[in-house]
Amino acid sequence: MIAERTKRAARPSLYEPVVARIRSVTKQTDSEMLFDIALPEGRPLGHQPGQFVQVLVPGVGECPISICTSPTRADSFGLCVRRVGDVTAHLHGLGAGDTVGIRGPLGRGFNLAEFIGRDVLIVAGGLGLAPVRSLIQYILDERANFGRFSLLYGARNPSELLFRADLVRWRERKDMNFHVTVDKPDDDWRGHSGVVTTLFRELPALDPSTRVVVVGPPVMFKFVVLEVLARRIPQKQLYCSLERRMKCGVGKCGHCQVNHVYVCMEGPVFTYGELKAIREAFE
Amino acid sequence: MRNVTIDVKHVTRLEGHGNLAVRVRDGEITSLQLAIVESPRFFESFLRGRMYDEAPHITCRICGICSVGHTTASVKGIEAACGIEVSDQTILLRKLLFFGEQIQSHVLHLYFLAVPDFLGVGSVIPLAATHPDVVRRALRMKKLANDLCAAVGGRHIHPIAMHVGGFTHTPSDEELLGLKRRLEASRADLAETAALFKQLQVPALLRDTEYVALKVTGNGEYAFYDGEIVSTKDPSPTKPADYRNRIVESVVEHSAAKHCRSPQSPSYAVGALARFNNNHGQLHPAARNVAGEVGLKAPCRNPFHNNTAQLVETVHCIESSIALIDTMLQHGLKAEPCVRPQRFDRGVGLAEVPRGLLVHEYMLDDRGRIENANLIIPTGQNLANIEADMRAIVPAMLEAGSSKEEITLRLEMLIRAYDPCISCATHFLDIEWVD
Amino acid sequence: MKPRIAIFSLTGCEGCSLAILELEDQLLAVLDAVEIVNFREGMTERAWDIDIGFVDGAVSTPGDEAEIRHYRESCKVLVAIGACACLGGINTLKNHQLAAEYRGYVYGERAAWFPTTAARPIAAVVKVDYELPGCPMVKEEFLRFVKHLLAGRQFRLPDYAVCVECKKRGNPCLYDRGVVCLGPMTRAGCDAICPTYGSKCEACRGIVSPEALAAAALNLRDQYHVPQEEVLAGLRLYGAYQEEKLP
Amino acid sequence: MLDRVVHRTDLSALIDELARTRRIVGPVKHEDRFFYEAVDRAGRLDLDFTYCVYSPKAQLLPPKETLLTFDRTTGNFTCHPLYDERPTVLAGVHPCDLHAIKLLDHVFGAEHADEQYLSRRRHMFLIGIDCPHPCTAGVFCRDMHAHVADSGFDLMCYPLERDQAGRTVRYGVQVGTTAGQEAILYGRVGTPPTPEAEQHLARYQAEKDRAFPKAIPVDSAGLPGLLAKSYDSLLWEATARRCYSCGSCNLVCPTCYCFDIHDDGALGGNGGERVREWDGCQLRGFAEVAGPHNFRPKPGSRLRHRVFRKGKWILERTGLPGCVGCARCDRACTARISLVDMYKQLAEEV
Ligand SMILES: Cc1cc2nc3c(=O)[nH]c(=O)nc-3n(C[C@H](O)[C@H](O)[C@H](O)COP(=O)(O)OP(=O)(O)OC[C@H]3O[C@@H](n4cnc5c(N)ncnc54)[C@H](O)[C@@H]3O)c2cc1C
Ligand code: SF4
Ligand code: SF4
Ligand code: SF4
Repeated sequence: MIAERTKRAARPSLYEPVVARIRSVTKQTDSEMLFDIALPEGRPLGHQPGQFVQVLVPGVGECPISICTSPTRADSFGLCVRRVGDVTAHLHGLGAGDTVGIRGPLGRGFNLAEFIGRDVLIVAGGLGLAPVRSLIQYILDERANFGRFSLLYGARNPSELLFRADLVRWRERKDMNFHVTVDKPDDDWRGHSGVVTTLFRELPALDPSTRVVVVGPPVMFKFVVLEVLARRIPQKQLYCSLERRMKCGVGKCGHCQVNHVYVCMEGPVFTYGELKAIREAFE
Repeated sequence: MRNVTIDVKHVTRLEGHGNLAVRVRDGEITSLQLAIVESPRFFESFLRGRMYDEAPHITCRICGICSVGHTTASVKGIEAACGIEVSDQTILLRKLLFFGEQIQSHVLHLYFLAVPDFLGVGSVIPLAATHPDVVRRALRMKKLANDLCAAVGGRHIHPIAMHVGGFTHTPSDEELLGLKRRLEASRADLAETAALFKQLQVPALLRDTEYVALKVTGNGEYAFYDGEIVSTKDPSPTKPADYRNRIVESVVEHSAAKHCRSPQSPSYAVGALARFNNNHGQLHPAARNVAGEVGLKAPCRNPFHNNTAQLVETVHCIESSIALIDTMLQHGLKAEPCVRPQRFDRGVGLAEVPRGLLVHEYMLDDRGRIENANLIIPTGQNLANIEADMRAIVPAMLEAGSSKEEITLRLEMLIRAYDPCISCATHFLDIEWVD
Repeated sequence: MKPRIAIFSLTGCEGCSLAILELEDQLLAVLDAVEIVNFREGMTERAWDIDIGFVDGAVSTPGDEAEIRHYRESCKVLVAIGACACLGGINTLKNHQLAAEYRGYVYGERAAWFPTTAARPIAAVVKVDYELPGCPMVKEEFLRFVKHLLAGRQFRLPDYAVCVECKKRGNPCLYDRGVVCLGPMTRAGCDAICPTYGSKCEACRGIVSPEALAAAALNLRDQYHVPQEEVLAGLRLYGAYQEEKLP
Repeated sequence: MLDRVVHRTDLSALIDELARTRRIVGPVKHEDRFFYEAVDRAGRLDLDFTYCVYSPKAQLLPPKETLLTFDRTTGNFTCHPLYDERPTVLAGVHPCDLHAIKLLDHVFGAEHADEQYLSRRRHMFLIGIDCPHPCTAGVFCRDMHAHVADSGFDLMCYPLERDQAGRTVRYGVQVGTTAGQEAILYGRVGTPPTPEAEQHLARYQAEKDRAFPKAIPVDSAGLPGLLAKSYDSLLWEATARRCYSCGSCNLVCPTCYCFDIHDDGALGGNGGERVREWDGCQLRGFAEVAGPHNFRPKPGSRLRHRVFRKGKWILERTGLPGCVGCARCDRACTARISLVDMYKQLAEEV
């Protein structure tokens, strides 16, 4: 395209992805697939729970996807991708053995130091379970380092539940307090129904030092925050994850800027206290 | 074979839509029509009320292939109506743009629309597989012509930079030099094209025809941009403003389209062959050489040789473009503001566009709005003549025992030889097909 | 299997079909990637089992209407190409005159011999899957469209104004010379070709957004003192006129 | 402090000398406007230019560039980044634009360094030209403290003396980098500064100080405070009624660096490229994501976003002003929406 003379520079381009191989693809729902991806030579990704990567399908484009596995697990990492547009649709067309480009890990994940030694409550709605799954796995893998651990998960209907194998395992665990609900149950659904806030009834009283994570669609977010604040949890202990358009993923292209912050740099994880200063986040 | 019925709906490889219908009963042609089914466009109507300087932009939308030609005739007509004298530089640029279109259109017609007939295929597309070098050469020549138009006018289809009174853009010296080099290199392609056409069997048809074209009298150049109306039957020149003395638009019983005749003939022909027949002496020597090589001699009355004349004109246009660019480089081009109108009145603009003589006539009101417009398109002028040719071909071929398919193909080839640009048709009638 | 392509023309100058042939450099690659099965202007063969049909020209006669319905039935994907097919184009100028007047002017007493209707974009008659506007269609955009389709990517028109392309090309702005250009309210994709060649944008690719049109109405009147009828005349040229959307 | 005094022909000779191994880019006049353009010799430049319609941003962050090419074979692919490392001398940069380049350097050089930008930047030799008076009406560079620059250049030229035609004939040159130092020494141009020349410069600077008026009610340090109080002003929505969302203000701005990245695959075959192109926060789709959901759907909120970025957020994030007061945005806006006007109105509101 450009007639300019170009050559390779000594330093690598930040836009050059690592070519990574898909090890397996598992269908989650009609619109979500779980990808297990390995970097060359089994190199670890070196991420923190809550961070994301930029996934490139060459010829189609790139998009940000949260890492949905814990760094404590295996020599690969997971991405749970919902099919909404070009890149995600093409990702869904790929299979084991295919390659994608990976840039990352990017962004600021959960500040684990803040969580260690405390009670943790995670509330996830819909696809929001994907970004927090890395934290869930981390806590379960390092269970002794955390206090009481509760997880509330809501989906619109049973067919939209993600990570079903996990759900079964989590339910069986004695060291966590796990509840799941669906807004619209079908005939086979035996579990809880109703919006996710109704699960708060199942929770024991929260210790004021509890770290709370809320990730899900905006409406759900608002009502869950009300429940949490009503239980006198300080705003700086309440965590959430923002989604915005992203191109570079490293604070340059400007797309993810919300007021003074770049979601890709200061986020995607924010405390509710931080978020309140970002007025546009609520507009 | 005494009874023949030929119906071709939407003759292909034409600009625009045309239907062909021939009825022969007991060896006599009972009806023969080339009907234009192109939707009526009403350009002359909707020009009314628009500002004078919009006319070129509106009328170039009459036809995608000859949009430069329409723009040229239109700016000339409007300028005549406004008392505008454009600069020498503007005229140079216009001519270069005009040559670009002439080359583009002729190459398109020769290679994409005519050659497939001669090589017995339905289109240029299979040629990409069987004759890739031919197709590549055609594309190369077309692209050169396109780039020539783009450098001067911004683009070939509906040029941008050409306005009433001048240009809003001038090509750079680098662009001109680059084009000149490519034009010179294209001589090889021209030679190959001539060689190809020498091999092709051109059907014979001789019929006494009047050929009408513009002519620049004296030692002037081969007429495209300038000139007065002459013909092979009446060589005395007629000024553009008096075009109605030479072109009589009339309604013909059997056809729903307006036909044209001249004071001398019930039908006449315009186009490359008409120009060649009237102006061959003013061709560039290289073009005359090629005419000699392919055996085209004036006066030539075989309409199938219109293609050959196009080839000869392509050579002329390439050589003339090189000369024009030299002049431009010598004098240097500079940005000039467009010349403003002096008055608003009546004006006629004529140009020899690829398919022949084009007439744009405008009447402006005192605020510069268009009150009346009359546009006469080459294809409209040729229609009556095409039909006359067909009336000569059919009996002769029947006599020779040709099949219906052969006759149909020959008639289609004839229509395509005239390169009719039916979408140009500003006032053809849309007729319901009656069997 | 290569997609089977057709190119059709209704009321228009066929410049858009011609623009496809003007892809010269890429034409062979396009012909390699698709199979053209119906293109009256360029070939004799005709087929009616079509994956993607491109149509230039507006619907302006009952005959056009029948044709476009037939095309719609024959094509899996129908693409309007050019201002005429997308906006009605220059043909719509007649819509602003009385039918009796424009017909009589050209055809006199015989006006009644042929039928004509208001010129309309083809989407006014049948469902259109994609539009590639412009007068003529932008051949580079056509190529981008074909590439997207072949790669299974969704094609989107630029949703920003011509000024963006003007800026990227580093053009001097015509407003700076006192020329009122329609670029700020017109959908980009033409690479700002008109301003690049010193001519004002005439909105042949249509209005980019209702907000831009509203802003134009305010700005041209208050900042540039252009009379409303002149703004309308400008927007009518290629059918970008959208009376109902003007504030 | 001056390092050298050169005649205008010396400066040309110096540029031509530099150009033996570099391209030359600088202001060229077209009709009555100046544009940065590549030329073959310094003589084609007009270093007495007023302002360039477009900022030098395009020389460092081109409107469109290929970041990577890729090659796809079944189930596998490889990527090759591309860099533009052509040595270039960018001659004729006013102080405001030098400040803007500093900001770009900071943004692209910070954490996650952008090698495509930096490699171009590293190969660029910058010759600043100081402005004795505002280049045109409406600028507010003084308020943004960007009308003078004491760094960010290889060489800085102060136009000390003019001839009758108004052309600068003598420049006082200040060296900013070792590359600048080497160029001066190697080129052996001009003469060492005399005390007289230093006095000349002092006089020049005093005159310049008087020539640049205050144009907005606050300066760059006061803007964040003013804007903080104006987040909910109705001015944004009111002004934005005229806004076309055409993005011209973004694209001409020397400190607007937002971009889009997209893929362009080849027709047939497995090749293709990832392309970076200018983008702008005023464009409607800037914050739109799949869904489709637009995080900034209203022209008013986009306008506010731009002004806050320019006046507050960039400064707070980087410590460098996000706007240098060149007023290119004001001039480019065909709706005549003006930062200067908005700042004045906001100051009246509070
Ligand atoms: C930090 C972060 C984490 C995410 N994690 C996940 C995840 O774990 N699973 C998942 O399914 N989705 C996730 N998303 C959303 C996902 O990035 C979008 O669904 C995806 O970009 C859509 O791209 P597309 O090409 O398929 O859609 P298109 O609509 O074709 O997108 C066009 C372009 O717009 C941009 N874009 C569109 N939507 C978004 C969006 N929501 N966010 C950012 N850019 C967008 C992209 O650049 C994309 O290339 C995340 C987004 C962010 C910002
Ligand atoms: S010339 Fe027209 S399209 Fe270009 S920037 Fe100016 S207003 Fe916009
Ligand atoms: S915001 Fe306007 S004044 Fe400030 S640097 Fe950008 S273009 Fe110049
Ligand atoms: S240049 Fe003016 S009209 Fe265009 S986006 Fe900027 S403020 Fe709006």
